[in-house]
Amino acid sequence: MEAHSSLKPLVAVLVPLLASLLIMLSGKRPNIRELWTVLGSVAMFGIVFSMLPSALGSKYPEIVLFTISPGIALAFRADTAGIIFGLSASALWIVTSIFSIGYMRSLSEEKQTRYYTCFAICLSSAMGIAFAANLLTFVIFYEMLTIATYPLVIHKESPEAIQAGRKYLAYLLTGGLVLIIATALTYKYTGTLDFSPGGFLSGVVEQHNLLPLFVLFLVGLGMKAALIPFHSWLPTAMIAPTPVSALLHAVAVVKAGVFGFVRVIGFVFGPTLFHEIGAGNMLAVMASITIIASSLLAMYQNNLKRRLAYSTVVHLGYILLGVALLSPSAWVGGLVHIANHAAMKITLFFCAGAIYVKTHCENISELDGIGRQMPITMGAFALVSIGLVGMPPLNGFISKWFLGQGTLAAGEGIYLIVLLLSGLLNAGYLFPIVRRAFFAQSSKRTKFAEASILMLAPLVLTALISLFLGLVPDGIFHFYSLAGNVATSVLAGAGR
Amino acid sequence: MAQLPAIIPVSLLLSAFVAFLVGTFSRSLVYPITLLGIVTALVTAVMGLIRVLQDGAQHYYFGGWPPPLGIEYVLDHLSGFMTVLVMFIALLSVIYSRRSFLQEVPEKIVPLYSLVLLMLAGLTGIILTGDLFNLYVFLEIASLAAYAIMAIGNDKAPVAVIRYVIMGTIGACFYLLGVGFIYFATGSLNMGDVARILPGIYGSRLIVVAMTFIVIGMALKMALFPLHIWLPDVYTYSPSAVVALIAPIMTKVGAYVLIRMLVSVFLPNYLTSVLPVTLMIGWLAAVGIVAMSIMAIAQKDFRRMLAYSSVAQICYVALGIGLANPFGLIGALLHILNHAFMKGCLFQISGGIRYRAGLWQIPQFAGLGRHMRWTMGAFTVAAISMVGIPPACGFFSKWYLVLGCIDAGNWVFAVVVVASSLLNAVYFFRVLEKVYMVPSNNDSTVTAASDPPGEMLAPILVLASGIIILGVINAVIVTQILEPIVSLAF
Amino acid sequence: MFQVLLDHYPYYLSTALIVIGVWGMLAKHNLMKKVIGMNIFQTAIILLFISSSVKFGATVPTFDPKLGLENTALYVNPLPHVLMLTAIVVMVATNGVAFAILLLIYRRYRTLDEEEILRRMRE
Amino acid sequence: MIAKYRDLIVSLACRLMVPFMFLFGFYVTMFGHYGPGGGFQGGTIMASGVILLRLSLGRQATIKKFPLELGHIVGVIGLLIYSATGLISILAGGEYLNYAYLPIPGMSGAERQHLGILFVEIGVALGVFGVLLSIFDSLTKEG
Repeated sequence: MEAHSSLKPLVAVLVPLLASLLIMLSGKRPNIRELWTVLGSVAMFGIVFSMLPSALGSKYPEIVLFTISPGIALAFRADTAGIIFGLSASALWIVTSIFSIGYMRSLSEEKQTRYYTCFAICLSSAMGIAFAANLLTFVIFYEMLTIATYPLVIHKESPEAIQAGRKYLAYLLTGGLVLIIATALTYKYTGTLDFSPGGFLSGVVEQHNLLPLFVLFLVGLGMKAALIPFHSWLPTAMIAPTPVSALLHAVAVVKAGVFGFVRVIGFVFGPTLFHEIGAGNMLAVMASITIIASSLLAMYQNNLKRRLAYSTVVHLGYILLGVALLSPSAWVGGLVHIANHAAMKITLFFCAGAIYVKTHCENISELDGIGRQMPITMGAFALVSIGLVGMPPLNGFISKWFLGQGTLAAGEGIYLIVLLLSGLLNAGYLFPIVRRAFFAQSSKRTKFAEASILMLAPLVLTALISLFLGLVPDGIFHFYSLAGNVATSVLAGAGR
Repeated sequence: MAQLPAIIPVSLLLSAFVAFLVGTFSRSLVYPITLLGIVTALVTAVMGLIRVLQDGAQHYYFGGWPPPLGIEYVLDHLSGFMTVLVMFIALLSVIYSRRSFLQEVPEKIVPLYSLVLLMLAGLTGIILTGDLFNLYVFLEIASLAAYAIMAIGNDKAPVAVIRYVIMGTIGACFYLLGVGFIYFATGSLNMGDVARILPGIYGSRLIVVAMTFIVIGMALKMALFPLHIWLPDVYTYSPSAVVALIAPIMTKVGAYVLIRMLVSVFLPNYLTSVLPVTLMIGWLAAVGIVAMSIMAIAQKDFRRMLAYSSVAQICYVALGIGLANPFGLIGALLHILNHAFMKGCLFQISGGIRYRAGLWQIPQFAGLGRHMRWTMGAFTVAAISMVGIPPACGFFSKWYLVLGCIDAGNWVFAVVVVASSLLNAVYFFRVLEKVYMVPSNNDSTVTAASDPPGEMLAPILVLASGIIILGVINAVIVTQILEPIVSLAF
Repeated sequence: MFQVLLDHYPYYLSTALIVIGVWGMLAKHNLMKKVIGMNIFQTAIILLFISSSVKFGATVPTFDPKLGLENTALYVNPLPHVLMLTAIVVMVATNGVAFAILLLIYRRYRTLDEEEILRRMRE
Repeated sequence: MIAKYRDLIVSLACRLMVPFMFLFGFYVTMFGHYGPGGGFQGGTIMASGVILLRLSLGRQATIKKFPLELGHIVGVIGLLIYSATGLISILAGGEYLNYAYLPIPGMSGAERQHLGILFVEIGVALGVFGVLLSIFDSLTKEG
């Protein structure tokens, strides 16, 4: 692993922060305010994208700022794993900000300045999480993300929203605090917190101390990753405006939890140690339970966004399963799925948002026949549903293919069955929506048009990205090569 | 330059007398004199701290008599750190206080400011002195001045304060008894001298008794649970600017004395080998953190909520002391600093709300976020810091405390420190929800409210930004100032 | 046994006074009595200090040409006395503040009974 | 609040005693560094003289000779004398209250120390006198 000093990772964190400041200052002029949002997102994407070539060449841009605790510096390093997360989040922020403008204007929501400001801070924290070079930096941004998301969750300011906000805080703050204990404990055992591929715990710590430590990490990160039984805040938080659910609750926040698992397993414990203490099986079993149980739960949801939320929980389970299995292709599958699922799920949420803006319908039972009135929206929805189920030619197929290979490579065929079963279940909760939209007769509804171009374009774009990533898995963003890179560096000599 | 340790308290003392004398003739001159005295002391304190960082501890012999005969003032890392902190907070609070006093108690400005100066002289004296009995005298000077300025409140203030007087006097007398026993055992009152003699007579029962008395006395002064009962009433009923001045620093100085006793008089070795008093402090603090946080949740009165929260936070400091290991002590010292900023900010905000809207009941705060933007922005920062979210400074003191708990292998303490963050979150987010989410019921007091005048807003904002800055630069403070203190002790 | 008691009687007396003082401060309902208890407490501590430095057959610790400086046993240790002088001043000041506050309370509530005052404060 | 005590013997005796109390107070103050005594004690004795007058002759009769502000002002002046003595020795290059540095011409260090302590004692005496008097006055103020 080579590293060279570069300001880029820091800039990636600071750009959205600066954008948030500018947004706050230009709160009175909506056009300028939203210009800053878009500019910020484009700038951030540009910076992250410019780090891609060096990351592919395994030359990581790195910057060490100042010490924040004796022996631990605030440091950023854009390694391959970080680039996967950072790239998917920053690319999708562009489309989400455009969608947000359309969404917020159509609904003429209040307090838009606060909304855009917090959104930008969230993205800044997400970048911090992606590029954190050690566990403490990671924790700091992890906590910031929790707090910055809170105003977005309670954006509606209705009693239910406040209630949801309380639940959100209760879960995520607890998670963060457990994570702090776990971090402190790691620091005590090793005296260092720097991420290094293959882990830094092995050989330093007595074996019997490690499983409790991992359980602490599991609780701390599992809260954010919405692992069952810590998942219930996510459906509740769907009361937030749809763009928030789209970017944060499908990409930035929950993926931060999952990404934390990647960091902890690959860069703190190290695969060998992780397997030896039996944590791999534990996590894999939990992930499987999460996949199956929340697929079943998703079927019972009538509220569209809640159903999508449960679907998110399912797919987070996929990623965790891949990470827990510790075989190279499972890691590739899991990491690629971070990006793939992001592109797909954000499309579905955009569709839900577009429908809500036009019809004010939130429930699936009210969607009869809407496909004929909003053909493009629902077309995208249908296309992406196929991808989520795991069928070609969408990117969902790619990640599932690697995951499946990974289960076999790890010699744990049982998880292949879980994957296949959940594919069926995915179909079971997504296709009925499509069927209703296109084939059921609407009884009462008047004519609706498609949503405005500001909303339509992003969702079509993300659907096309999903398709593109399915056809050319290594195109433009090189997610496949990146994931392969991570898998080889982490699992070198340790893979099963 | 060698005079630095003396100039700090003397300039305050002198300006207290001058302010009083001039105040009898011209009331408007009192405030500038007060400000001048405090700025002089602050500048001297900063210079002193810089000098300590460069050259190490400074010793100053009063009247030219070297110890153990004379009274010695010691400006080392610990006292330099504390004086700068106390004077900085005092400066901001005094700037803040003018408008508030003019509104709440206009006719008592002259004695009020003289007493404030006298109290600050007492506090800096406590911090700087290297003599056990001199410390008692300054402790009482500071306390008496504090009693007097706190009693100038509404009708309920004197009743609250008389309890403080009684509890505080018990505390001071216990301290005096403890000092007496140390004197009987060692024949000296100089801290350095006593620390040299004590290890030879660790077995003596007198020392055990002295230690117990001093710890109990200081626990009373710093309002350590369960000896905190005087505090909530006092903080609730006193004039808001007075509380904004006293709450951040008064109890901290009690904690400082405890740390000073453990670090430079009894030495940690004694605590671990002879009398595990720190463990007792730690457990009391742990119970206190949880109990007082829950009490804070139960309060409707904003000031009272902050008061209970103060007790809980001082228990963090006590917990750090109780851990008696390097990380724990760093956590305690850092929390003294951080909490002074946070509570100073919060009490000033509460005073600002009272100044503009005349409100202190949380349910009436609905909708204030719209009308007092900057104030409430600062409140958000302070609240986030209290909960312990990075990059605000509250996170870092908790981080060191957790490290200390884990070092000590005490899981209960670690869980308490962490879980109490959640309790803090409950009572602060409750207010935040009220302020920002709940629409105002068109109450005229709320809709007419606006940010307090610049003179009051500026200190609030300085403290709020200080909270973030302290969080970012905490490592500098820890490595430059706190680690030398800790390395002396352990 | 009896001799030990006799030898140390000032300590037992001052301990008894301390206990009385604390009891007065904690158990009495009348605020004035609490302050008096505080006084007793402080006085007891002063007595304790002073009695510890009693030295029979010695004189005031100012230089006396007739006694000279050779034999320090002829002078009393001045330190406890000086300290207690300061403590007395502190005590006087504390009393002054306490009485002033009591006056404030009395003018506002017309009573010094703690229960009664607390009852009225709650109203 | 305090009225004249209606007994001739008492008031006369008090009036007779007070000058002597002042004198004794002054003596105790000045003698402080030769024997038992000093500023605290002397100031207290002097203050008790005024308080005795206030109690026996009533507030109204004494307020002309000893006005209510007297306590504050004398007290502060006393404390200022004390602090100034200390400050002068700082300015002259010594430690606070190191009288050997007092800039008094034609004296040896020991003599300066001798004199310096006297200044401080006088300051303390005035301070204690003023403070005790003002405590008494503010406690007996008509409410």
